[in-house]
Amino acid sequence: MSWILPPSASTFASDIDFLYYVILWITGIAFVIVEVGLVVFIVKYRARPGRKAEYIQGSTKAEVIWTAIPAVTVVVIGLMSGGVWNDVKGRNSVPAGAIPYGVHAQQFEWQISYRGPDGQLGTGDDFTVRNQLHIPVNQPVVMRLTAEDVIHSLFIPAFRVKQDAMPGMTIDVWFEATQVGEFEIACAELCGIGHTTMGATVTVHTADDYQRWLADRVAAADR
Amino acid sequence: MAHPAMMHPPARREIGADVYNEKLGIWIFLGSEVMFFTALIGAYIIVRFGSPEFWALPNQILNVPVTAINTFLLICSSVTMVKAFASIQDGDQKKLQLYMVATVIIGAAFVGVQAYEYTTLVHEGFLPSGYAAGSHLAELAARGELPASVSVYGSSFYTMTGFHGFHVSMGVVCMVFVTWKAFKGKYTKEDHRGVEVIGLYWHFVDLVWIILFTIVYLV
Amino acid sequence: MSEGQSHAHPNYWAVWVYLLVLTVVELGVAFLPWSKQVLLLTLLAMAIWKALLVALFFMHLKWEGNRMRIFAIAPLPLTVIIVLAVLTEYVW
Amino acid sequence: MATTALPLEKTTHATHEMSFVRKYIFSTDHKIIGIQFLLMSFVFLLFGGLMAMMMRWQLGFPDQPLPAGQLLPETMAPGGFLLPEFYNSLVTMHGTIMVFFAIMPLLVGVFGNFLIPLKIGAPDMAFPRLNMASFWIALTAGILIMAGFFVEGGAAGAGWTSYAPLSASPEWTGVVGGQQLWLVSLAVVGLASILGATNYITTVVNLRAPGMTWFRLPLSIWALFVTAILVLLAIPILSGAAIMLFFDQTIGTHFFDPTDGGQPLMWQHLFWYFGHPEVYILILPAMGFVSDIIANASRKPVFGYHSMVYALISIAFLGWIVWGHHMFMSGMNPTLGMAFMMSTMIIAVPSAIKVFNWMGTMWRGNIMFHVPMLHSVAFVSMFVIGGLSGVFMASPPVDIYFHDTYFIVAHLHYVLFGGSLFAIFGAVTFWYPKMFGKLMNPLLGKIHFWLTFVFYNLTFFPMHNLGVGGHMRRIYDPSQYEFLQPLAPLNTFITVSALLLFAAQIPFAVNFIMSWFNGEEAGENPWNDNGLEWIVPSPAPHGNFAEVPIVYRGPYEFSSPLVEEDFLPQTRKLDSDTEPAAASAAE
Repeated sequence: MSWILPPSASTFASDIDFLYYVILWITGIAFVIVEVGLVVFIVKYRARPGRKAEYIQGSTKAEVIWTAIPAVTVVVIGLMSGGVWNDVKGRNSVPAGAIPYGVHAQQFEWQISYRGPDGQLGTGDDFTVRNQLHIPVNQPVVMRLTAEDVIHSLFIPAFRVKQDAMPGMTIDVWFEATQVGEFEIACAELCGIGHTTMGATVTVHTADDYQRWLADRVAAADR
Repeated sequence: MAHPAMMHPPARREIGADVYNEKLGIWIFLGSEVMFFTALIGAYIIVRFGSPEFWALPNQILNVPVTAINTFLLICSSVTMVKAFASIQDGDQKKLQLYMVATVIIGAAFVGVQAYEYTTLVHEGFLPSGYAAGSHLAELAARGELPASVSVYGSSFYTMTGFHGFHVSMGVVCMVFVTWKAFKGKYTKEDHRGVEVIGLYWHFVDLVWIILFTIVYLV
Repeated sequence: MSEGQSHAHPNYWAVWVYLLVLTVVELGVAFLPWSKQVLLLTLLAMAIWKALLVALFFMHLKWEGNRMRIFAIAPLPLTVIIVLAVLTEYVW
Repeated sequence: MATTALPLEKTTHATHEMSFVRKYIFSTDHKIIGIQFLLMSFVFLLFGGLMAMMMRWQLGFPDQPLPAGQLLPETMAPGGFLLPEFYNSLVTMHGTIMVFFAIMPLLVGVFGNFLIPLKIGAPDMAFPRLNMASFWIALTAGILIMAGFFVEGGAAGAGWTSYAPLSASPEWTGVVGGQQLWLVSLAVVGLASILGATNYITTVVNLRAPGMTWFRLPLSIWALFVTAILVLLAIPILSGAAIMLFFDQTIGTHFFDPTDGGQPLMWQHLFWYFGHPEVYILILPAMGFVSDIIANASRKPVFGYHSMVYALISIAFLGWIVWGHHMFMSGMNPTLGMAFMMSTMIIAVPSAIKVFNWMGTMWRGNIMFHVPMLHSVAFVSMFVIGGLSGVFMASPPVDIYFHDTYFIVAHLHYVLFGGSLFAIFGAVTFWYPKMFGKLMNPLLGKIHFWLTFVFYNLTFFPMHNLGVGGHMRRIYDPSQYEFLQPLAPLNTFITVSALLLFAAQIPFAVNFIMSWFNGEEAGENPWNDNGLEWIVPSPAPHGNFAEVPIVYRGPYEFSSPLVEEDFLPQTRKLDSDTEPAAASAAE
C-alpha cells in the first residue's frame, strides 16, 4: 500500500516523479478537506428532534471562492505539466546525437535493430536482436518505434517511458539511462492473446562495456 | 380533426419549443443523424487528407454525369415534397396525393440510379476493398493511368454513399406509408403532421446528398 | 411557423431553379483547370450555399422561431471540432 | 400555422382494461418500461459482475483452478484454468456490458423513463410507442452481445475500446464472429439510445406542466436532459465508427488498415469523441439523483441551484473537447495533447463546484440518514476520490507512467462504481416506493450499504497502489514480470475483497425482491419530498396525474419559513402564489 514510485533510472524520471508528488500532495489535501468536511457535517448536522434546517439557498461569495481556487490550482498543474511534457515528448525534444535504435513491435515480441559498423540505422549492415535492448549509460538514445500488426505499447517502468507503437507510423521515443543494470520492458496496450507475455529486457552498460558488447555482436553477425 | 381522441381540449403546458412533439422530435433525431454523417464524412476527409495518393480525379472512376442526374432527381423530389406540404397547408387533398406520388417515384428513381451506378462500378472493378483483380480498372492502374491502389477510396465511397442510399430507401418506405394515408384522406388542412415530419427528413437527406455530391464526386 | 401560414407560400419553384443552376455551375467549375485549393473552396462554398437554401426554404428554418433554430444548429460546431482536431495530425 | 393548434398529446387517461401482455410486456407506459429496463440492467449487472469475479480469480490465484470452473467449456477454461483468449473476452465483455447494458440503462433507461414524465407533470413520454421500441431494441442488442460467448472463437476480445487494427481482423485476436456481434450489438443499442434520447428531450422541452419553468426543474431532470443531449449527439459517432470497423472485418474495407491507406489512430479519435461524452453520460444522471436525495435528507434547498445547473451544462460541453486525454500515449500530435490537457484540467472546476455545493447543501441541515442518503454521501466521497485520481492522468507527463496501468482501473471504478452505482442504489431505494408501492427494508438496506462500502474500498483503493507499482491493466498473468511480483499479495487481497463485495450484493437482491411482495406500504410521500411524483399514489397510476398539476415553485423548498412543515411541495398553492402565466401552446 505504498504511494512511493519505484526507483527511477532515467534523466527525466525525476521531473515526472516530482510532478506526481506535487499532484499527490494537492489532491491529498483536497481529499482530506472534503472527506473531513463530510464527516464533520454528518456528525454535526445529523437530524435531531425539534430542530429545523436553516433555509439557505446559496452563497455567491462561497461559490466564487471554491470555483476560483480549483481553477487556479489546475491551471498551475497544467502549466507545470506542459513544460515537462514538451521536454519528454514534444516534437523537437529528441536530443541531438541520441543513438538511434529500431524497435519493431509485433505479436508478441520486440525486434530491436542496432546500427551496424557504418553508423547508420536502416542500412543493410544493421543487426536485430529479439527482446533485448542494450544501451550505454548517460547517453541519450532514441527508439524508432514501429509496429508490424496491431498497436503495442513500449513500457519501461524504471525509465518512466511509455509510448504506443502504432502500425503505419514511426514514433521517436528518447530517454537517457542514468544507472547501469537490467530493467524490464513490458507491453502496456492489449495486443492479443499473448499480450501478457510480451516482455523484454533492457540492459544498460557502461560506455566501455557497451562498445565491447557491440563489437562482439558485429563480429557474430559477420560470421 | 381526424382522430376522435384529438377532440379533447389540449392540456395546459409550459411553453416548450412552440412546435408540436412530432416536429420537435424529428428535428432532434436529425441532430443525431448529423453526428452519424459526421462520423462517416469526417472519416472520409481524414483518410483522404492522410492518404491522398489513393484518390482518383473526378470522373476517372466515378461517373459524374450519372450522379449529376441523380442530384437533379433528388432536388426535384425535394421540391415536389415541399409542394405536397404546401398543398395540404391549403387543404388541397388532390394535389397532396399528386405531389406525394411524384416524390415517391422520384425518390425510388434515385435509389434505382444509385443501384445502377454501383453495379456498373463493381463491374468495372471498383470495390469497397479497392480494385478487383484482373478488372478493367486494375489494368488501367497497372498502366499508371489510375492510382496504384484505391482501397480506402473505395471503402469510404461505398460506406458514405451506401448509407446515404439506405437513408433514402428508408425515406421512400416511410413516404409510401404517408402517401397511402394521404389517399385515405387522413391529412387535413389542420392536421398534416405526418407530411411535415417526413418532409423534414426527406429534405435533410437531400441536404446530405448535396454535401456528399460535392466532396465525393467533384473535389 | 405561424408566420408562414399567414403569408402566401414561398416560391418553391424559384428555389428549385436556384438549386439547379448552382448544381450546373458546380459541375462546370469542378473541371476548370484551377488550383486544387481554389477549386475546393469554391465548390465547398457552393455546396454549403445549396445546403443552406434547402434548410432555410424547404425545411422552413427561415420561418421557425429561435428555439427551433437552436436545435437545428446545435450539432454543427461538434462536426467541425472533430474534423479539425484530427487534421492537426497532418498540419503540425 | 394551424398545426400548432393541435392537442399536444393524445389522451392517455384511458382507464379501460388492458390484457396482461399489453400492460406489462409490450407496454407503452413509461413507468412499466422503466421497470423493464431496471430488471434487464440488473441481469446484465450480474453478468458483468460474474465476469469481473472470474478475472479477479485469475489475477489473485493464478495457479488455482476457478471454483466451478470445470463447468465452463474447454474453449474457455480447460480444467478450470482460464485461457488467455477467454480472459481477453472477459475484459472486453465486462467493460462493454457494464457500460452499455448495466450503468447506462440503469441511469438513463430506468430513471430517464420513470422520472421525467412524473417529475415534470406529464402523463407519459412524448412518444410512448417509440419508448417501448427502444426497450425491446436494447434487449435485442443485449442478447446479441451475449451471443458472442456461444459462437466459434468466443466473444469479442479487443477490449471495450476495441482499438483497431487489433479488432479489425480475426487474424490478430483469434476471435471470429464475436467481434462482429459486438459491433452489431453496439450499433443496435445505439439506435435504442438515440430513440430514447429523442423522446426524453422532446418530453422535457414540450411536456412540462404549467409553472414548471426551466429553473424549477429538479436537478435530476436537468441532469437527465443534458445527458440525453450527450447521448443523442455522441452515440451516432460510435455507430458510424462501429459500422466502418464492421465493414473492415466483413467486406474488406480499409478504414483502419495502415497497409492500405487507412488510419488506426482515426478509430481512437472517433471512439473517444464518442467515448468521453459517454463517460459523462455515465455520471451526470447520478449527480442529478444525488442532488435530489441530499437536499431531501438534509431538509435544505440545494446550495446554489443555478450554479449546479450551469456546472452540469459546462461539464457536458467541456466533455466534447477533452477526448484526446485518452490518447496521450497513442502517438497523437503532442501539441494537440497539450490543448487536450488544458481542457481536461478545466473540467475539474465544474466538478469541484458540484462537490462543494453538495457539501453546502448538507451544511446547517438537519440530516436524516435514510438508506438513499447513505448511498448519496458515499457517492460524493467516492466521486471525490475518482475525480482527484483523474488529475494524475490529466497531466500528460504523469500519464506516461500511469497510462494503461491499474491506476486508471482504480480511477474509472471509483467514478463508475463508487460514483454511478452508489447513486443507482440510492436512487432505486429512493424511488422504489413510487415504482412498486412498497418501501425497501431499511435494515437490509443498511447492511447492504455498509458491506458494499467497506469491501468496495478494500477492492478498488489498493488498485491505485498496483498502478503506482506499474501494474499494467488487461494482463492475464502479472507473475510474468519480475517488477510485478512484489504486488502479488496485494492482488490476492483485492481478489478476496472483490469476492466479498460481490457477495455483499445478496442483501440488496433479497431486499429488492422481498420488498416487492411484502414490503411496508409506502403511501404517497414516504420521504416528505417536494417533487411532483410524490403527489400521486404509489405505485403511480397509468396516466400519472388525475389532472394536470400546476407548479408554483422550485423542487427544493425544504424548511421554508413560509410553512410549518419542513417541506413545501411544488404544487401546493400558498396565498402569496399566483397562477403561472404559461399556458398551452394552443393559446
